[in-house]
Amino acid sequence: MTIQALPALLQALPQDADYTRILPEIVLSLFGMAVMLLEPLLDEEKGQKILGLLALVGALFALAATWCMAQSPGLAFWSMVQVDGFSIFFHVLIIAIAAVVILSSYEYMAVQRIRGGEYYALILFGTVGMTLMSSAVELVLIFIALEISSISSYVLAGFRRNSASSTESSLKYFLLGSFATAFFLYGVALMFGATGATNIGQISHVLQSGPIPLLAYVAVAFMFVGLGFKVAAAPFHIWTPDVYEGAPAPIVGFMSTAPKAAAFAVLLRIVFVIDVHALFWIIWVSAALSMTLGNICALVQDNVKRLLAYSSIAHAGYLLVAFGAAPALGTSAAMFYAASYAAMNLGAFAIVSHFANVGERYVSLEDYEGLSRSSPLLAATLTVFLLSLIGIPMTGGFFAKFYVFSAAIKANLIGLTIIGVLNSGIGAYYYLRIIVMMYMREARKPVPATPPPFALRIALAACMAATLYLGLSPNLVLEYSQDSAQQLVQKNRPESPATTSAALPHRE
Amino acid sequence: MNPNLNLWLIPVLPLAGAAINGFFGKKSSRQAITIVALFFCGAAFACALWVAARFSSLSLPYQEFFAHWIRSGPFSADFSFYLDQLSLVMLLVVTGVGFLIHIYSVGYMCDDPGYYRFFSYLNLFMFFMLTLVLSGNYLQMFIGWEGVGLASYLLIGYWFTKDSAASAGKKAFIVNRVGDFGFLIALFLLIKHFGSLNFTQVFDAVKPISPETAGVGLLTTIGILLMVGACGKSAQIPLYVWLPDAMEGPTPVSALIHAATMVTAGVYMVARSHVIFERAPIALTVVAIIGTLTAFFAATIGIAQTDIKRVLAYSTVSQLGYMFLACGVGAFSAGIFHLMTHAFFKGLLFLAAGSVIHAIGGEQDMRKMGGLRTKIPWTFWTMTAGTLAIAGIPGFAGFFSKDEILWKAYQASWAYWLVGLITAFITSFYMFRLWFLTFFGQYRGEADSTRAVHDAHSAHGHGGIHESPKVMVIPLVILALLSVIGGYVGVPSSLGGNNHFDRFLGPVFGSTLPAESQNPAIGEKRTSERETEGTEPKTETSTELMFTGISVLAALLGFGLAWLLYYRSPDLPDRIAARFSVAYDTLVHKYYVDEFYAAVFVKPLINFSTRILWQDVDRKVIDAAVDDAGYGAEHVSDDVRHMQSGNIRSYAGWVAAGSALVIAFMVWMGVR
Amino acid sequence: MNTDSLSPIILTLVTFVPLAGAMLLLLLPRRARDIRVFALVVSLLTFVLSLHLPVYFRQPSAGFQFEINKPWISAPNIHYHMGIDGISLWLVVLTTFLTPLCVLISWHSVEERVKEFFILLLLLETALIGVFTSLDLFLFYFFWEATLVPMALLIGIFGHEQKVYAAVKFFMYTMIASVFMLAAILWLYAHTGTFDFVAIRDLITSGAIPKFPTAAKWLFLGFFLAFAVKVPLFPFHTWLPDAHVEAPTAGSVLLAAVLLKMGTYGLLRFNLGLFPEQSRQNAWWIMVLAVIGIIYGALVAMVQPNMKKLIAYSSVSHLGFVVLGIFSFTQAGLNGAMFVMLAHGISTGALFMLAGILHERRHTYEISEFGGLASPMPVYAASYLFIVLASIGLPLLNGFIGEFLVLSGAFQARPVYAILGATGVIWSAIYLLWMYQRVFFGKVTNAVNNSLTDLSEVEKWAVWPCAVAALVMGVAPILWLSAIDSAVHSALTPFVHVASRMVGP
Amino acid sequence: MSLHLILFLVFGAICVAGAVNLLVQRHPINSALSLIAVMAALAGEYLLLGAEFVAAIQVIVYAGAIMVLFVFVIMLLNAGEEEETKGSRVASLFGVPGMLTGAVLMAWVVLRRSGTEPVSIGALPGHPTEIAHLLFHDFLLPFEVTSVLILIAIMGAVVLASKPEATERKAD
Amino acid sequence: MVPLSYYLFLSGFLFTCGVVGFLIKRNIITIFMSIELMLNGVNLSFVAFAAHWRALAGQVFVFFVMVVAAAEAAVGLAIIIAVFRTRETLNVDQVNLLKL
Repeated sequence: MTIQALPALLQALPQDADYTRILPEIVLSLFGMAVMLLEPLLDEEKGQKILGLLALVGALFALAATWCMAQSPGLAFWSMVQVDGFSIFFHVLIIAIAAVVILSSYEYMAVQRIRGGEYYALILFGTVGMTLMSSAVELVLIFIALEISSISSYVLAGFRRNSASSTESSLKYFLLGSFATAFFLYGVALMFGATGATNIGQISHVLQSGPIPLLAYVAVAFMFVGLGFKVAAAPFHIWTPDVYEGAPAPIVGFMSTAPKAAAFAVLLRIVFVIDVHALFWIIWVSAALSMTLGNICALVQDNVKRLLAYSSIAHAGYLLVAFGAAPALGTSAAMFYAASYAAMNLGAFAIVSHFANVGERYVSLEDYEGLSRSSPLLAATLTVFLLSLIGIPMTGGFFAKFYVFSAAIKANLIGLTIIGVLNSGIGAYYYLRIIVMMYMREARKPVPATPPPFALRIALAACMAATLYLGLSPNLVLEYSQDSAQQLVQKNRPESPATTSAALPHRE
Repeated sequence: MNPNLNLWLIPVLPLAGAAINGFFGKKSSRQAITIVALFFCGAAFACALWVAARFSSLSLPYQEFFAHWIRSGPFSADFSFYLDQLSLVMLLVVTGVGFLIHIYSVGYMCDDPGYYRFFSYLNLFMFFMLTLVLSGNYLQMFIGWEGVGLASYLLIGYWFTKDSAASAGKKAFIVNRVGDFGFLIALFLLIKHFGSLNFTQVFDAVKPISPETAGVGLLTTIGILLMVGACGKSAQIPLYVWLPDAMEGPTPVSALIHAATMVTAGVYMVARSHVIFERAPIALTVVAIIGTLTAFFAATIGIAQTDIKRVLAYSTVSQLGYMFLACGVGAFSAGIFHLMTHAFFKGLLFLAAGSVIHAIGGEQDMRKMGGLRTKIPWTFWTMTAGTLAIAGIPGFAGFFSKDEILWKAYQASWAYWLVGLITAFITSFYMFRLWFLTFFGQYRGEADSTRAVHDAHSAHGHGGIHESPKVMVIPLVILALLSVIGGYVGVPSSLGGNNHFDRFLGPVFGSTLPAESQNPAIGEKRTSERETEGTEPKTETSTELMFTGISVLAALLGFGLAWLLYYRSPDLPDRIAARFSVAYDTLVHKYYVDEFYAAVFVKPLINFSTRILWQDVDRKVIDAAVDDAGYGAEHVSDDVRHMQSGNIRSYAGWVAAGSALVIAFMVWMGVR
Repeated sequence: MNTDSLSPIILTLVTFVPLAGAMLLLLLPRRARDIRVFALVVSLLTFVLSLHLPVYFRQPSAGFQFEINKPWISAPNIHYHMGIDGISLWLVVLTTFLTPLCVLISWHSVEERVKEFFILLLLLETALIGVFTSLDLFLFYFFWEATLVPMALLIGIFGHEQKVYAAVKFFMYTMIASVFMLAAILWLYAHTGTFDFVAIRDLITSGAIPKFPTAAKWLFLGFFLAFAVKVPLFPFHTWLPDAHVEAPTAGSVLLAAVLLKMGTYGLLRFNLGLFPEQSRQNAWWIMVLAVIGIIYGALVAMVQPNMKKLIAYSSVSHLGFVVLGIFSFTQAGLNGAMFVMLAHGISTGALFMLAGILHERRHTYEISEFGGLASPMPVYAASYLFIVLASIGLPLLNGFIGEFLVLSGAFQARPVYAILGATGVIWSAIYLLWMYQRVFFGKVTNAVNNSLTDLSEVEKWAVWPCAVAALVMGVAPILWLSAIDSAVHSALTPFVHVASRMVGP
Repeated sequence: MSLHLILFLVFGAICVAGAVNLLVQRHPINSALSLIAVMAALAGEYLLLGAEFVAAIQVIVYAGAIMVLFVFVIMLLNAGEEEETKGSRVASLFGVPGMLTGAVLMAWVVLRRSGTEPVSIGALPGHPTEIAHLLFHDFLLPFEVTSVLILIAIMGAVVLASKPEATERKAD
Repeated sequence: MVPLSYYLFLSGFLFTCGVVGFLIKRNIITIFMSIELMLNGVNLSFVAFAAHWRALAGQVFVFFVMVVAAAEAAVGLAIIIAVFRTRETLNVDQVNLLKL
């Protein structure tokens, strides 16, 4: 290189702003590495807490970094990532989830006697992948990020490696996940083939500037299979119950919220930015199927984790309903839903993991009998989360559902809305079963109930606060999600200002 | 224009008494209770007398508004009071007889533990009855109407530990409700078509309507429905069944409610609605027929009863039939006249019967009485007066009123008259039967009345047969006097009187029909009545006299037969009963009407409700459908979750199949 | 507006004072007595506050009063819009009136988990008042669903043997039905951009909503289904007996007295208010169901061996009257329906209290277990009789006024229905008096019953206010009717032509 | 028929044969060897498409490193011939036919696709410099992020494959 | 010259073989190899399209896929080892503890 080439080279180097725009990821990675490096140096027993604390601090710093990131919206690294309201929203959400999971893992790790250096590091690294998914606008990066989040999840699912069920869940997750990833990848390849581009913006531009090639349809189909798998939408939901049942409880809380939120973020970009109308009916059917199958199967489950797994399928279905709606409304509804689902589901799983005890022995419904007596406050807290999952007013779950269905009805999706509301009615039953067990039955066998430790209390308080906040005063979050949804939809399609609801293929 | 009479005081006074006794009676002394009860009832009577004294100076009908009750849009029903000749008569009868019976009760109930309760109920009854009588609209009348039913329920079931009493009370209430159903529908019709329930407004609206002669018109429907209500309250066919059972109540109650006042409410109501009935000849005919039939059937049942109170009860039903017959033929004033005299003599008979029962320690079966003439002379003599009055022996109150009814009935149709006449004969017969069985012959009861009886008298300190205390005898005497002289206020002109009573009520029942559209039948009668008042043709008078003779003859025949069977040869009745066992059994079992109702209405209804509605429809169909939906969902759930076989390859198979579908659909979309 | 300074916030206060009380209760130590007293104070305070409403209610006005309308959530245009008219006014007062009584009746009967019980009770009160005061459809649905949880928990935790089944059935049944209403509400929002009841009503009246004529039929049904289950109208009633039998006394009281009224209130406010045309078209079969409900409920009640079930089925019958009245579209019918709601609230509430008192002593509701109770418990028997009489519609007590008006209104509209419905007058006497006879009359057959104690002071304080209310409502219904009348009049304005068409011969 | 096509067909045939053999073989080692054959042949196809650098990496990384890992694990676990178990009807009833349908559809789509023009060796500037430019400039971020991925993979492999410690075993 | 569609056919064939292998093979390791086969098929598409569009991005993508495949292989085989340790089997049909 000559000296003359230096200015050009300097220009070719990433700018400060580029780094700012991935600051949270950098922070997370650094802390992840710090945890990893620190682990061998610390005492086995006492070190756990310090590592966890470090990870938590990392997550909190990442949140702060997100704030920094939010100050400079725009593209970075040559159109690899885009910082906009949408990605900020998901950054905050995912990092917050990670923080809560870390908090609720302290006790779990101690009780299960799992050494935690890699555990916390994996959570942080996984978070990097997920946050990147939400801000990436390049399929390559999306793919890598997706893999980061997936692989860390595979490992985390198998973290109780002595337990047959945990390793099995890990294996199932891994095999099927890779299987689905291959589909996604094939979709990407076909999309590349159809448009010659791997950047979402470019793809969108190409597709909208002319007739959409047939290959693009197929490509979207493949990508949908991959992402549908990640978000556990029917008929690609089938792995969920097994994996959730076997995986460590806090990790299930994590898996059912953060990677899902990230995958939904990607799906939102693909559906609404690339804007393939043809997906409409697939989403319709998938949403209806997810809701119905999830709810129906959950009715007779006796394992709480499995039950919540099915419920998460159903919730994915509700969320998918938003995808059928008009872009701006649908996106904001989906964002809001993801957030409130995260709050309530994390809370529920935090309590489940607390009760699970050594070797996850107490996870069947029977074990929840009479819990309201032995630990009333925890039972009450869990009840609030369950009510939120049912969708009872004053909780975030109610609002989320309400908002999604409201968006759907606005798009005239009456059939889907009816299916949805009916499902939310039916779905109440199995959540109610847990409440019934806790409040309306007396314990028949002794289930050890210890008071929750401080960290878990913080985690629960955070989830509770979020659930109630979203249920009582959702204004701020709603407005934010609406603004960012508006940005997302508008910015990428300056040439088609009209919303697509009119252009959508024949809706009811 | 009119002075303010404060009529509201009259019903409210007994109410206050009821409230005071009801709330504080439990802890008060008996004396205090007595004073309160008698004072408030007596005060009401005094007020009534005061009103009667000022009556002549009023312009009638006198109306008094008290307060709004219900208002809904244009419709309104108020607490208002309405006073005319008819209500004055009722007012005096109710308060007067009521007061007497209150006095009587003090003696009769003196040992009952629920003394305060009894007087509270009794006062409550007075309140409702007076409300009924004085009300200025149908709805307020309905308050009283239902209220007396309530009081009746409470008093019949006064000895609630006795199952039969409790059942009887319930039966009375429910049967009355059946009647009220008709009443209510009538009220709805009135509201719908006249927009009001006020007597004046309704009648003013009805007056221009010409009589309906054919078909079931509006007024006919209203009339018949009102009659249904009256049937319930006044124990007419087919709703009379409750009254005999009501004898489970204490005897003063039977006298007051189930003889003198409440049961006549139906008659009062029909008379009050005469403006409507006059325009609904079919409804009137229905009233007359029901009245006639009831009079006859009840009387026949009375022949075979052995319970002294039951005989009187059937007699009451029968006499009420007379009153309806009178109303049915348009002789409303005759009906009211009979109502009044009946209140006197039937009240007397019941009280006397109570005295008898009191005397022999609670026994009510006449077969176990006999020869009481000398032991309880006051009771005997007063009872005799009552019996003579009801049997229609000339000179006694019942004679005049019954005779008038029969005469008016004849003018409408000879059939009414004939049945009425036979009834009169039977009445005379069973009343004298009662008289002979109770007071003559040998005492057939156990010498020592130690047996447990249901009256409160079981704990009665004084054993042996004894005359009642003065407090009971005095009302008896007063009523006996009234039974003797009460009829002279309305001596028909044919018998030399000038029928003050009829004239007094004249302004109320005077023809309201528009002259040009008079119903021939009623019109004629009206004409004849008017003639009767003035210079009546000789022939009419002589015919009337002849009929009077015939009815007197019938009464005497009845007496004779009773004398023959129950005094002269007391074993004869048994033989007759054996000979005609079917007929006799039928009579003893009251034509099996109760059994019929039980078999046709009560049991099937309960079975239907239990088996079909509850067990089948509710549980096996509706609820099962709900539950099955739940179970169905669980079944589906159980099936569907087999998708989750646990096998990774199967899962991959689902994913592959699903993606094939997605791809296929997308290809189709792309091609399209 | 000549009201005092409290008026603008009074509805907020009345609605949320119980909630605040519940929150404070959460912090109170678990001493049962303190908790009871506190709950009583809170509920009484609410009652006193709620009295502000009728006192300052401007009688002739038919519009909404004490309105408060503040934006709550901007994005879906949700307002914190509350207000009452003559229809909701009394339902609010009914709720606040009954809650202290519920506290009292639970004074001794709830011994375990006292804190939870009263928290749930107060939460329920807030939700119930909210239902009646909301004028924003979203807010309405919000409170509507919010009533479910405390009620289900009250049944499920404090209930009897089959409590879980009953609680779940109650919850699921009403939940599934009400989601249809949610769908309908969402449709309205999607096509009007507002949740405001008044605004939507005006838009509908002016015909400004596109596609409304085609959708209205389904919207009507959506609302109707939710309300019909809540009422409960035949054949959606089977959750009621189960829920009632298993619920604790206070739960039964509020369930019968107020929760069911949510359904009829909804029918009146929303089905009639928003869809007059559809209401008219569907009235005939709804009235048929109502009449079936009246007769069927009564007949089934008659043969129930269980006292609480009997009362529960009697509710089905009584609520049939309400629906009959509402869908007669006559002034009298609607006035009567409103009045039956209130009267039924008082008298059936009291009946459940009385049944609960018996249960507290004998732990059973089986009628055959009792007999002759009038001897050991005279005051109780007298109170019971009084309430029974109110319930069977004795004039001068509250039941009569409403039934009479309903039936006369229905008679003006459809005589045959009214005649059939009027047989309810007979049935109610039969089943209640029969039950009364079996329980109270006769000799004491079951020796245990001899030692039963009469009403305690606390129980008297719980029951007697109901009796007094029943009497006052029966004697001076005008106090209630005057406010109801004008509200009903304006509710009926869209139906004037309907009514005039129907009144003919 | 050009040489190009012949080479394509030859490599393609090896690919197809290898893939089919992978399915047919019962012993995992045989399958692994078939896979290696497929990968090697694919490297040839990449060459034909002018992607020399990719071809090289394919051989080194894929056929070399990754497959060695496979073989190593097969050896480690001493995996024998697979048993015939009737595990899944769904896979054979729905999965396979479904996938085959999908494949046919795909083939049809590819056939329908217009504007396919032939390409040949060297037709594309696949020079490492240019690839490097892309990789370290345009795709810098994904490239760097890959390090996180690899870190996770290492960590995960260590965590999962290491022998559980005594304390953990006790806990379960 | 070779038409693009030939490459795509070959790529599709490999992908399909991978899927079918996943569905029919019993040995976990073989199944995993089937996934690798699928990825290889995808890679061929990438390279072919890269040639078609004259865009090197496709080739770069292949590198990333390879890295991912390597990472997956590492983790996947570790998981397989862990499963084998707890189950003593590599038959996928016998790894069905979690179901229904």
